[in-house]
Amino acid sequence: MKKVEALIRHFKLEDVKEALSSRGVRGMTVTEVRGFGRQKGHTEKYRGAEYTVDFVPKIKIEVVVSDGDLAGALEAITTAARTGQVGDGKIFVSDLSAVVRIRTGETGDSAI
Amino acid sequence: MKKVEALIRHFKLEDVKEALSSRGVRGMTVTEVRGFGRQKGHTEKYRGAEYTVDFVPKIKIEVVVSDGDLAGALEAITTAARTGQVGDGKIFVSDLSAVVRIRTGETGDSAI
Amino acid sequence: MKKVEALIRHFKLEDVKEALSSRGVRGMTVTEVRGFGRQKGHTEKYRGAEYTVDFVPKIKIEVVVSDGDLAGALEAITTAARTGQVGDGKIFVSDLSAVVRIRTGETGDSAI
Amino acid sequence: MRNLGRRGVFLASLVWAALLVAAPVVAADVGTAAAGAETAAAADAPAAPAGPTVADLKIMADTVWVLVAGMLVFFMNLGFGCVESGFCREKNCVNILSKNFIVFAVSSIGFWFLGWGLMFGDGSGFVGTQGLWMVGGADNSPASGDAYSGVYTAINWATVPLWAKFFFQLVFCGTAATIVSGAVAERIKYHSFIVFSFIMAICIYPVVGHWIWGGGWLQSRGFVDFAGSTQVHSIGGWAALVGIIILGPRMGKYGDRGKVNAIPGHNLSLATIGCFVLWFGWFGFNPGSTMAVDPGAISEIVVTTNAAAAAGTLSATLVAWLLLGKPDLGMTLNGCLAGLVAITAPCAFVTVGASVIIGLIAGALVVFGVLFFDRMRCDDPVGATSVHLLNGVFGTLCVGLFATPDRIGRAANPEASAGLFYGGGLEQLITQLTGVVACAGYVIVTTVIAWLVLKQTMGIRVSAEEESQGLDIGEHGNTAYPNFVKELS
Amino acid sequence: MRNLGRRGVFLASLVWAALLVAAPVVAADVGTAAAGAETAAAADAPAAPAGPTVADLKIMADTVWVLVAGMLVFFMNLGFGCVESGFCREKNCVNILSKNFIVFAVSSIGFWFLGWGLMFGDGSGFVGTQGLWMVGGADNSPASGDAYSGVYTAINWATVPLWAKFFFQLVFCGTAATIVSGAVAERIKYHSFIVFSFIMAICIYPVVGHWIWGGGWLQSRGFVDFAGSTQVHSIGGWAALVGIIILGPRMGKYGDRGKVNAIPGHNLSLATIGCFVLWFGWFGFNPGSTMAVDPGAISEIVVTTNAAAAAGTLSATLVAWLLLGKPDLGMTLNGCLAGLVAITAPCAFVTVGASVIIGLIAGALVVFGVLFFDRMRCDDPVGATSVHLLNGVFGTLCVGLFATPDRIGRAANPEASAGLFYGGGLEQLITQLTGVVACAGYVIVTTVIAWLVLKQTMGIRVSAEEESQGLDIGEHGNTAYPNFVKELS
Amino acid sequence: MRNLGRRGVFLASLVWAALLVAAPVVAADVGTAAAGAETAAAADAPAAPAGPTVADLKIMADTVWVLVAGMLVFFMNLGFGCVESGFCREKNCVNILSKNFIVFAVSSIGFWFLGWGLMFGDGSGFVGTQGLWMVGGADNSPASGDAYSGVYTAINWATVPLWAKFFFQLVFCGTAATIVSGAVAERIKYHSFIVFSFIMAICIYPVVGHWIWGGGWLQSRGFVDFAGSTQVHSIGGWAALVGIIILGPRMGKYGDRGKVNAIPGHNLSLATIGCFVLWFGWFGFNPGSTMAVDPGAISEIVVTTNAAAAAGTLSATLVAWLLLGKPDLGMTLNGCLAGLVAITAPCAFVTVGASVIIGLIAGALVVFGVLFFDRMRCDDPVGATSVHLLNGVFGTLCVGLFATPDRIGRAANPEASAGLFYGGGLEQLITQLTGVVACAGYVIVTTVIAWLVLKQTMGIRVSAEEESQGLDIGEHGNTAYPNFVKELS
Ligand SMILES: Nc1ncnc2c1ncn2[C@@H]1O[C@H](COP(=O)(O)OP(=O)(O)O)[C@@H](O)[C@H]1O
Ligand SMILES: Nc1ncnc2c1ncn2[C@@H]1O[C@H](COP(=O)(O)OP(=O)(O)O)[C@@H](O)[C@H]1O
Ligand SMILES: Nc1ncnc2c1ncn2[C@@H]1O[C@H](COP(=O)(O)OP(=O)(O)O)[C@@H](O)[C@H]1O
Repeated sequence: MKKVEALIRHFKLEDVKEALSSRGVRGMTVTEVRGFGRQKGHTEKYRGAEYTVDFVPKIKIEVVVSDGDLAGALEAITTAARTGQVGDGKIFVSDLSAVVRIRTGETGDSAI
Repeated sequence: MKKVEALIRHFKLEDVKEALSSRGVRGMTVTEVRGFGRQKGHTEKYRGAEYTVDFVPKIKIEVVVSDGDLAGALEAITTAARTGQVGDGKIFVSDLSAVVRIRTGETGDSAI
Repeated sequence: MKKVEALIRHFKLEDVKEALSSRGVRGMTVTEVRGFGRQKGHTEKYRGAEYTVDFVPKIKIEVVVSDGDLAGALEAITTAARTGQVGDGKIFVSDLSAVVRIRTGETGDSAI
Repeated sequence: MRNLGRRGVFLASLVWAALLVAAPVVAADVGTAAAGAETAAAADAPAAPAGPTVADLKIMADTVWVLVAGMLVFFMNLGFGCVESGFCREKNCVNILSKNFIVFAVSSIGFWFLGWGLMFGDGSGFVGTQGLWMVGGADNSPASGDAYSGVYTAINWATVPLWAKFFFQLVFCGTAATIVSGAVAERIKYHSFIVFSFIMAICIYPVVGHWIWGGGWLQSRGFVDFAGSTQVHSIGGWAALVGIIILGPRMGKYGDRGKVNAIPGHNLSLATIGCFVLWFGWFGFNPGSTMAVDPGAISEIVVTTNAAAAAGTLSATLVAWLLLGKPDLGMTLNGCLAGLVAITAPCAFVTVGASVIIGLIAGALVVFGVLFFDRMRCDDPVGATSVHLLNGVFGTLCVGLFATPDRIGRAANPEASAGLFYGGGLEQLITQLTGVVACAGYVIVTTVIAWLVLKQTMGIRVSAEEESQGLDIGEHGNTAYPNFVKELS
Repeated sequence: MRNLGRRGVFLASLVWAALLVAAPVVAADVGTAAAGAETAAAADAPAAPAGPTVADLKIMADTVWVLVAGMLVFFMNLGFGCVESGFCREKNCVNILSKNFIVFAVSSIGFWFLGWGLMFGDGSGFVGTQGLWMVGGADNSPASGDAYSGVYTAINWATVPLWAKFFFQLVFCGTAATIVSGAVAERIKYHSFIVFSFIMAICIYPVVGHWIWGGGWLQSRGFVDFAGSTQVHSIGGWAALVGIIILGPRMGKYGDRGKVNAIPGHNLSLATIGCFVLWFGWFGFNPGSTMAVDPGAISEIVVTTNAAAAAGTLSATLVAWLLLGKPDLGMTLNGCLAGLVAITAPCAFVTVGASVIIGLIAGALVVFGVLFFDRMRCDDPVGATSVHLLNGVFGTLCVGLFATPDRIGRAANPEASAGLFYGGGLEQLITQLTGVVACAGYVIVTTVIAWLVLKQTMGIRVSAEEESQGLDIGEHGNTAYPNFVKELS
Repeated sequence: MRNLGRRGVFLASLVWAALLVAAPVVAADVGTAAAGAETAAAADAPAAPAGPTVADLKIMADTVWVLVAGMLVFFMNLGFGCVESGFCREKNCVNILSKNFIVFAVSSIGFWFLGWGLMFGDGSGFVGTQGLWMVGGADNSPASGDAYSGVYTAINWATVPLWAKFFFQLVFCGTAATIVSGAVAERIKYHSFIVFSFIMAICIYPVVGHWIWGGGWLQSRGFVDFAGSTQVHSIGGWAALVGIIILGPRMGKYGDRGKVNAIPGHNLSLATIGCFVLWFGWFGFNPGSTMAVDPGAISEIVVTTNAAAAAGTLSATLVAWLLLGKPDLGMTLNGCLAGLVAITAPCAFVTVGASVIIGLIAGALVVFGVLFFDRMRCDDPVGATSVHLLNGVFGTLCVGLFATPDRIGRAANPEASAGLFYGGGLEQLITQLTGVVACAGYVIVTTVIAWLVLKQTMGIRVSAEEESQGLDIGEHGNTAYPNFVKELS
């Protein structure tokens, strides 16, 4: 099983969710994060003093898929989250050694 | 060393923490996340327009344990977090190649 | 490629960002988390009833680097985040099997 | 669900139709009655260019004062809304705001419809029986005293028009109902609360009101409650306490072996704003209760009110600091309110020095009260019982302790006498105690019935699941701060 | 950027220099005019120790009342600020707060500079032409009626000093401009909004004001709008509607096939606070519009105002509950405001019973209004059109429906007659309708021109990118709740 | 910890016992004194039915006005609380709210206990020496002028009861102390701040007050400060500045090489609410300072006050826009307050035109002030020095610049003359300057001593660790928005 972590733009979350769902992904976890990268932050003013907000708001999606579904998930995310502008985000894939569904105790692919 | 990531319900955090502590786990990291899965979200109304909140609030716990402690940790979490209702959550386990304690520079199991 | 996850103190974020940048790291992702560990929380009072806040606010940094940059990144973080007091945090390193840049579809080291 | 919807719409249409039919009737009805009531004033209007008389000017001054004071008391609704929502959790915030908003609307309609009549209509010592409906009785206010002719005799001493009297009394009634809101928060069903408030406004508050201010038996015996420590605060407090006990504590509030878990409110800025607003509004509540511009009295009452609030603030802070180790802001705020509640009954009858002492004691009382009620497992999220009930009772008794001989005349009650510490003996104290007990009895009995009937019929407590998820989603389908959606859009 | 900065500073210096040169002139100018206006009052001052006359006392009472009522209306700016920012998203919060804060400053200067003169200066039936600039015309207020000599004849019935009249009228003007703010929120450019507000205060509001309250043609025909359902609310509403249409909806508000997406506001506590403050402020708005302490009238108006607000609250809650399945807090709040807007024109002319009915209808209207405007794809984030426009029109017509024969005299307009339901026939209703249409026409035409000119010149809508990121960063370089930075420092 | 607790409780019992013993004595004491003071008023009460005289009616009107104005000023505490907590970080929010809440309680007790006596008691040109304790001197107010007999002669011109005078003066004293709160925020120890406030209320504010309003030497020389640009604002400002310097800047505020780091406040909605409330409250502050219903004067003062606020708002926004590139909301708010502070001294003496100019200058001043103080490394989280100190001084001087010959009479000070721009020459300007310098000197010296003594004894600054974690947990054991716990329960 693979864990796919994708950092995407806020307003792409809905699209990415749809794209994944349409490929049969039935679960995912979302976190609000801040990203630092090629996309620049912005400068704010507060009572005359300037400060730079380097970290821009991003959404992190974590999806666990069976090895066979990996390619599809990657394509779904890449397509749905792309705008072509700097800051579209990254996808990171890693291996999982075990998955457990708490409710039933099931493990492995059937727990996803 | 293994990283155990568990997605659980908010009100189970205390129980899970206790269960892990009682098995000797001395550290963990918690994040507020939103989950999408079999458990359905709810519909809210705002000035006559309906909108669905698909993502339900969940808690993500990350615990790093030595290989030997893995089984115990898994059991602790599974038992403490279970209600039997849809939405109890998942556990994902992965391998770590290194662990460092920043304060001392220790690495490996002793850094956990 | 390696994923480096570091749990650090809030006020060290700026230093760690600088240290990593100066070593050529061009991206990272930051999350606000709560940590439980040797560093103790504090007790709050609310209308006569006491309650303990066990989880202290921490910052999680995730940085993906090529295998060659790992050592440098670890050193940068360890040095910049250290105060010597309990609660300085941990670093966890894991392997990634794939990285994709959404904007361009690039994969592997060039996507970082 | 769909069927329910359809039935709902049908029901609505019915209600609506009924209203539209009833409406012109009502309007006509009231038209006549009020027209009668207004004739004097209306007749004045053309005469105005010819210049008002000195008597007219007094009426003008008194009316402005009563109305402005009433507005300040109205504004206390905002204060209660902020304090109560600030002291509750985010997941129930919409629910509390909704309750506190609608409760004044409910009181306004209920007190107009029947409450006023029961409270001030001429009748027996127990309840008013004349001019009951829609403030529709004969009345030639602002004529006062001997010149008055009408059915609201008990309040004929005030030289202001009928609607000014009504408005000032209405905002007090609204306050009593609001007190309950905070105490039963985070678990009560929205519609049951609405119905309960209606009952409060229509037949609980006004009956006691008749006894105390409407010429009833307590007033005849010399019971004195200048601005409502009993009439407003302890009544609200008893109703709240009964509600608390019948509802039971919030899930997770009390653990095994007497453990009390803290359930911190979500927003202390909101609570602090609310408390300032209440303090501000109290400057209408107490001095306004003169219902006339008596310069010496209103000036002194402003100062006694303020002094008790200040003393209560300081003493609660100090006691909490010493007792709990840190100066808890929640206790500071409750201390302020405690001082205000305690000075409400005696504000016109005591010296500024005495009001400082009353405030000091009230501030300490409230801290112990919060701890006490928690030990009794009476789960009161905002401390309404400690603030309004405990100090309402204490304040009422203070009249019997601290009233000075020269100031008790302001009660305009020949039976009233000075307090124990000012040479008046125990008499007034005993009268005050009688009043406290009698009102408690009536309110406890009626609210037990009301709550139990509601429990049996529509239910009063939300499901455990809803309570855990928060009432905002369950009862209202809203969230107060929908930040996740927001970020995404 | 740097160049821009330098140019900016240069520009600033210029503006500044101009101001400093102009200033003493202005001051001198005004000094003379106002000195004239003040002579009476100043002359009174030394005489005061000798004791005021009864006539003086009436002026004193009226002045206190008018000023206090005006302050309450001023305070409504806070109410609007809270309601509007609460109903908008966090990312635009600074922008909305800024708009609502500056709009009253702009109105203050604009209405003083020219608006007052156009509105109340003697002149034609269409607009004032005398004493135009800086309230600088001759005026011997508080002398009133026949004793009055000056150029602001239309308002000579009020026995208060000129500046009291000015202040009370100013706060009304400010309110009209504020209404627009909410409707065009989350997409309008800050500086264009400022300019638009200036135009409103200088030449849209005052002209209609002249027709209705300044002795203009509508007033002569017997059109009656006691406290401004048309003058303030529907004018603001029309300007808002035109703005909404020309600006277009917010990105993402409307989907394909008629889909309406919810864009929840970020803070319902704020919105609720705001609504309470508005309700409170309305006690200045309506009863204060007597501009004199007529005890019977102001007392009754306080009660009609309150009754309509309460009824609107209840009816909107009920209708939303039945129609949408849950008692939406946003609808409850809008219902309250709807009741208040609807009672604004008829508040002095109707019975309390009728005001309950007006409120009930208004509360239902606003719920359907919100759904209707959404279906029309008029994107109004705060419901300003449903509240102020729809109910402003409805309230104005209510005078023609519910005014009673004995109360219509309070309009002090010999042409005005009782409403349809009280035996007055259709006459007054038709007059009211004429007024509604005429004002709508004028405001629509002038604001279309204003918005289009602004669109061509400075642009009125922010870029799509800025809209998506939020106007706070784009327009102001601020964020309302900079929590991430905060946590880090 | 446990031991401490036990000791604490012991201490508390002691304090408590002492209080309870002292209390009746105090009460008795005050009882007598106040009873004396009240005899006139109390005696009036029974006579009231016989109808008030014209003189009584003036007292009634004046009393209502003074009390309502005082309540508005009281309400400014909420404004300050919101502005200051909004401009600070979340982690210090409970601390700031606590300080701003308790400071008025402290002032209330302190000013009653001794402050009033020192300020208004008859005595030398430097300080009052009679009727010092607990407002306990002889006084037959509301008798005024020649009819007055008592020991508070300096304020015998006001025809209101003693307690009305006291209340109005008290709320001013409270304001001065509150100003300090914001400037020293985010690093001062809670209990040291409480003690400092007590010192302010008891012996710093009242002494200067004696000079300016209590018949002291500055008043005798013709120094004029209508509503307190110096008496309230610059005094508070100097005390704040001294506090800032002695405390030092917050950790992380200033970097190397003159770098100024922004430390954004946590909630601009709160700050905006606060600023609206202050604007509202100022309508009590300035016009109320007539302490009598002089219709011409109070109407004009309402308008000058409002005009300066509006002009300050606009000019600060514009200057910030040009200077910093964007219209910073924080600067807009500060500009409004700057205009209000600047018009406070001259509000009764200048034309509306002049007040616009004063506001425009004040708004610009405050922007440069904020930048200037930051360059001086005076770390003032809320801009109190720029708003209150800078513009307090500027406003005081404006009397010497803009006062018109016909209005300066309102000062009721025969030595006062018109300003430079209105033909009065330099005389008044020099007097004003003298006053500014003298008050600055006294306040700087006394507060340096006070702060240093506090520093040596109880310490004034929290530990670096506590500062970094936030004062809420360290000082209060609370958090303002405990959202994590909340989510979990
Ligand atoms: N090396 C990295 N490690 C972790 N996260 C990264 C890394 N590089 C980028 N990110 C994340 O991806 C987001 C987008 O990256 P950015 O460089 O701005 O644009 P792009 O993806 O178009 O190259 C960043 O905001 C950050 O959250
Ligand atoms: N494939 C997945 N990848 C990542 N997270 C998942 C996945 N499936 C479920 N989750 C997480 O687990 C939570 C619970 O899953 P859900 O399907 O609702 O119930 P259950 O665990 O009882 O099957 C989800 O809210 C989500 O956070
Ligand atoms: N076993 C663990 N698994 C996951 N996170 C951990 C673990 N141990 C510690 N942490 C994280 O590291 C932080 C610091 O750990 P702590 O034990 O307090 O201090 P130190 O790093 O100095 O030993 C914790 O707050 C927690 O977020």
